[in-house]
Amino acid sequence: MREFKKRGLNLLEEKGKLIRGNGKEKENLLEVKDLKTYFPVFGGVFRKVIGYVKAVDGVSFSIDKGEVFGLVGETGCGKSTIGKTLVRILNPTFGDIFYYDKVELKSGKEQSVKIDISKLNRKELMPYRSKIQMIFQDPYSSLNPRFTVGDIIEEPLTVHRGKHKENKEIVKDLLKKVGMSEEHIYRYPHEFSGGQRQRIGIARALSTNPELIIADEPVSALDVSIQAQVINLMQDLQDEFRVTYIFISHDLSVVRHIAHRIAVMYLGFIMEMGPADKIHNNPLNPYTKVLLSAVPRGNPRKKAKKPPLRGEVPSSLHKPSGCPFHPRCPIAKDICKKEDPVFEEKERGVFVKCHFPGVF
Amino acid sequence: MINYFIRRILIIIPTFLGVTFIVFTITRFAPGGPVEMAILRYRQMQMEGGGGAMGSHGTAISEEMVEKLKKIYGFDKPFYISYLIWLGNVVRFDLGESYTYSKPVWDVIKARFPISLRFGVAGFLLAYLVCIPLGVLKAVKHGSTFDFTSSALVFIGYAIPGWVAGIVLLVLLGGGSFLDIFPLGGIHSMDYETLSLFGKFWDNIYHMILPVFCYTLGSFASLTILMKNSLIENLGKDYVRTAFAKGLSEKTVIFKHTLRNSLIPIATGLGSVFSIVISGALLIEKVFNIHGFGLLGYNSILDRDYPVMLGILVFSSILYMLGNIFSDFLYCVIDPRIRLD
Amino acid sequence: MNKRIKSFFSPLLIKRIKKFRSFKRGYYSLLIIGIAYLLSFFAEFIINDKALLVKFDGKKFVTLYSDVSLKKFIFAKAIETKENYFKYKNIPATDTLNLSDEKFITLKAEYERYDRIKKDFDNHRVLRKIFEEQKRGDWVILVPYSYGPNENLLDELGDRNPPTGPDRKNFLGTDDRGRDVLARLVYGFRIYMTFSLLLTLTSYIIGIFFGAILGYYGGKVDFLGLRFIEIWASIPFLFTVMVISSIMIPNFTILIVILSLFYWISMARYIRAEFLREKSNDYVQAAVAVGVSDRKIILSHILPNSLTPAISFLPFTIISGIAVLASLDFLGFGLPEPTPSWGQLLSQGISNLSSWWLTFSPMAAMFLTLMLIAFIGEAVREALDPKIYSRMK
Amino acid sequence: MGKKQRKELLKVENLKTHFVIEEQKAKAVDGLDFYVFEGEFFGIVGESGSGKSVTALSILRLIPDPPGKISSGKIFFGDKDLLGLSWEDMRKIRGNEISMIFQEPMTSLNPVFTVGVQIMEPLIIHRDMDKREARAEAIKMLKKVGIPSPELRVDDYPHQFSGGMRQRAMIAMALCCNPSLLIADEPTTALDVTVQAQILELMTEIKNKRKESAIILITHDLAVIAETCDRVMVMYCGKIQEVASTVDLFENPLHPYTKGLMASIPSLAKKKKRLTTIPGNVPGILHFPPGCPFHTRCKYKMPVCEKVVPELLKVEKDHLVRCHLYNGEGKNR
Repeated sequence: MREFKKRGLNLLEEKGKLIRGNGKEKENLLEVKDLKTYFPVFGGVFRKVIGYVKAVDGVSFSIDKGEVFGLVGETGCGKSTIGKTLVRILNPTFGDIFYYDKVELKSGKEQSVKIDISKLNRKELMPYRSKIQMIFQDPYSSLNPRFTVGDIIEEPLTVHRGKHKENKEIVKDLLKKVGMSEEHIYRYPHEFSGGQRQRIGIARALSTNPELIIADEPVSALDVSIQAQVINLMQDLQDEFRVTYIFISHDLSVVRHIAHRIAVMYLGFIMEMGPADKIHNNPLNPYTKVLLSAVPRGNPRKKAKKPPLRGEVPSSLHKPSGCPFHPRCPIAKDICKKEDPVFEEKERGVFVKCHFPGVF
Repeated sequence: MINYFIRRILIIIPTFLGVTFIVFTITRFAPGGPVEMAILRYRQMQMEGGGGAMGSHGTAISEEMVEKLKKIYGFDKPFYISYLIWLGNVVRFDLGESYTYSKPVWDVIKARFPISLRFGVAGFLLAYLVCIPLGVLKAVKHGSTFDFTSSALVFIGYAIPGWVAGIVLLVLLGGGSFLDIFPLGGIHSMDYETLSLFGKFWDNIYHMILPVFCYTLGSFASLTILMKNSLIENLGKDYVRTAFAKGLSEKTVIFKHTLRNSLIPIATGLGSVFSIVISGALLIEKVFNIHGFGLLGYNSILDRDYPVMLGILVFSSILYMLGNIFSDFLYCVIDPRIRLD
Repeated sequence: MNKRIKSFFSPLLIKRIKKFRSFKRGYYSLLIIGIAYLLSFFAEFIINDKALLVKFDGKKFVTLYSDVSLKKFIFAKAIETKENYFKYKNIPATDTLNLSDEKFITLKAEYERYDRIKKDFDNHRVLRKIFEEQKRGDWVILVPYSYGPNENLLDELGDRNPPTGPDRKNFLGTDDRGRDVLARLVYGFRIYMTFSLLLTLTSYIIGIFFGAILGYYGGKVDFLGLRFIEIWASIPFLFTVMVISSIMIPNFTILIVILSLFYWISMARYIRAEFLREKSNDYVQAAVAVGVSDRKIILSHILPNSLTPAISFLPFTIISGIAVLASLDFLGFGLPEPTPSWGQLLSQGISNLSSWWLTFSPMAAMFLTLMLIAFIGEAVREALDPKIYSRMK
Repeated sequence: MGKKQRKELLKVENLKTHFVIEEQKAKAVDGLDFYVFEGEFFGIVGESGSGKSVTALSILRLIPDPPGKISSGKIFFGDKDLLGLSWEDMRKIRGNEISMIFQEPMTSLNPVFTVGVQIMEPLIIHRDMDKREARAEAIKMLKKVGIPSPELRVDDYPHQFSGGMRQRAMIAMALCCNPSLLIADEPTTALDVTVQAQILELMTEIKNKRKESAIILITHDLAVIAETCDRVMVMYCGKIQEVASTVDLFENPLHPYTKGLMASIPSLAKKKKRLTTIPGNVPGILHFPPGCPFHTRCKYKMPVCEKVVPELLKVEKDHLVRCHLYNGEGKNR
């Protein structure tokens, strides 16, 4: 209790339980408020900061327990930066990341608390490092080539629980859970295929029994026939371990398949956020629509209709004024050039950042 | 980009201060400095004059005398004050006066500089002229007999430092124990002044052959291997495949597309021509008795001629840093991707 | 279970070692130089002015590394016999000394014998000769080539002035102080190799330490560190070493310290770059996300992965260590006299150009050593960083 | 499409390309037989190690040697056997009659030359243009592939282009000599979906404009094939598994691998609770299974599959499949 006292502590009056749209009681797990992650750009004779790459530029969302939250967008939209900021590999420039946690009071009662993990220092952060885990995109670079599979999966355990004899058993168990065999424990990553390595990565993420897993493009580097295996595995594990996922991907079809809610990002902003079906069937933001229509359908008789989409994603160092999408937007008006639209709830549970939602 | 180079040039200042301060401090606290040397000389003079009747220990040097000497050599003030005075003079391009030559340091250095430059640049150019084609040829003919046999040369380059080769050459060809083809050293023959114009020209070349060979040997191995590896590495790049797919001939692919890319690491080494002229040269200058920059520095250390020593330091460190900047500049010229900030 | 060692000997490394062994030239070079270096520690058994074993007055002395006990024994004996002799000579009872007195003769002979031995006991070759002359059953077992590296042979050269050329006694001749060149070469090898290995070790440790810190932490630490390195690298290195050497007479340790002060820079730069690159790999980020401590990330995650390519520099660093020591010795700023040194021989070579053996022997020794190491270097480089050479054909 | 007999532009017979990896022989392409018609948009689809890229490189004889080698086969382009041509004759075909674009437009362009210079090169060597003409033509090509203000961008270096523009420049370079066959090796894999859509559209447009010439598109993404190609070849472990017209393949896939592949892709259109999967892993290039290479993952596996490599059977007109299921006794399943 004492260690939380310093910073980022909020006691919750209402136990953190909120009533969500469909009337079901849902429990909040994570709440991100106006998160900004900037990277300074140096220049001039004295290498002063002359600007920022605003990778994440004011993003707010919240996640419920047991939910799969999909973050989707093109290269450089800041989706991976959000993931890395949430696990504090990167430090946020501004904003709050509230994590809903329970602590035991002296009286023995459990008390719900809301911790701003963006303000914690290294030591205070440690308990949350075991509660929030990450799965990385590249199954080749994300496993240390000089560690055995066993060592890789065991490392989080030793960091958070110390060295125990049972650790080996846990590791073996995890290997079986992710569909590998326990003999693999003494092998090295390079002896495995991409799909198997990604399973090892998943086992590592599960080892500390986390509540939240941030999966950063977990299937993008895999072969088509392996992608489905890994997606299924992740779904199975969610049922079994009751974890919450933030699923980051550039592939709309994959996100649509696995996620309950989707946030579409562009140039560091969330352009549209809402339930997966809603986003897919009736996107309100023109960018979402454009993105959806660009995805090949996989049906030779019904080829995708290509809406007029101009140019490519601009660099996030020199963002357009007003709405970030206006230079490419098919329905851009004058106001879009001047005013940055507010990200707000346009329908129940659907948040949009657009001056003319649903027009296109 | 301009900002980068302005910054690099500005950084010379603190670096220069740091370097000179370190060396200046060392010289100030070193035993056997010029004051002591002067006292020693004075004693020897007395010994010779006085016939040594009393023995050397007897001649005491008065305190005043020591103070006077200290004043002459500027050792009467704390070292940091002396440093500032010295620095102030350096800024006004006054490097002081040499103890041994009794001439301004600037003049001493000026006289030696062209000599070092001539040998250094000749050796350097020769190295590049030999190593780049050799490296390219070795890469193109990788695995052939030519590659294999020329590797022997490369290993000799690794195994014999240039100055050692110099001594061996002198023994072999310089009239040591065997043939007497080349001069023992120096830069001119004794009768240089009496020679005809062509005679003078040939005399210069004649004296340069062995030393320049040794200079070249110094960077021979690493440069050749660098060139070879760089070219081989670039031959495996995707753009080479594209070039072939366009229907370019192998010659064009290698000499137009790949060579320029693989020269990038080589070019960065060009900047070191500045410092090679100075630091790498000392040993060869000593072997061939060339009174250049390196030998001047060496003798100044032996003689505790601090003004000359520091003067050389000023030059060599500035040239080193300029050389690095020059390397960066070349890097930018060859590789359009590089935008230094 | 040492995890560090286990992780170092991963199958990858074993594969690389196998690959290295497949480059015969480099592999045999490693064997030769390794065995030669190992043997050089037993050089005293082969080339040495000290005897292997001395039997004297029925006692046996092991004199290979130190003949102090023999010396003590001889001196004690010498003093004893001298005392006895003088005591007897000066006995007041007898007015006139009877020169044919048997006891007197024995005592005198004893005294003279020990006095003779005492005078030349340092030179075990002479000692052997004396023993043979005296025919008292004493003997000396010499090593096969019984000239020491620092032993002055002026007496034995007779009227020849050093440097003398190679002959049947001194295979590679003597240097300008009448010392055996072969002995100096062999002991020089030991000193040069040890020096260079230690120099490489210290500069690697310092370089890896600084490089790892700069590369891992980046930002301001990196910026300041780089400025410092820049200043340090701008100091003309040979020049400064000479300045320092001219101030304090350097010994082995001081020279290593001074040289490592400059030698670490290139390693630090290299390791820094490796760390910067390696750090961006996801496995490091994964370790950060899990909360592994910095120390552990640096030591057990990044370092083993960035060290392998650094090893390919090792042979070439050793080469340059040997070359630098030789050049410092050559200039007279290296190891102090009378340390056996190749560079010092070369500097004698240039002052005595007609004594070709003074140049050729150290040159050949250096050439062989450096060449073998270069072969090793070539093989290591090929094994660690294989350059795939392919052509479109 | 056309019922009448079309002319074969490219005919590959029993192509085998091997690689030597760690002293082992990897059969990257193992006995390939296929043809491409004039004016066709032909797709090759497969996962990593299926040999699709090696096939493309073999056609242009751009297999790096060592470690690779085309060990046997014939590749007829028109009436010439490409594998029998001299290096010099082959050179005249590359970039002129057959050209190629690659997956990574960043590394595939030479960083030290301007885009213009690189587009001009094939024009100068194959069309005997002088520099001025070639430059004018290069600008024209850049305009054709949709690069804004090409007069200025022609002097830019590749790194000044965005990913999509680089790929456009690559296409311009490949098309400038008006080749009759364009091979595109994963041209959109490194690009974002929106840019991918643009590039695919550009390629379809090009194909429609140039009736006589063909395009071979290599990709791992079946959906991209559906979007563009007329006919598809599915590869697995260096062998052709199924060849059919795109519509046929998507509506009536025969090979268990093709079926599995299609079922395992999450669809944007219809949401499934769970994806169907192909069990097991894609075999590494050194560990291709004997017999039918897919038998280790196939749910219809029969004993014969482990030993005998099935023939490429003609099941329907223009629909070929390599599977024991369609061979004699298995046919009724």
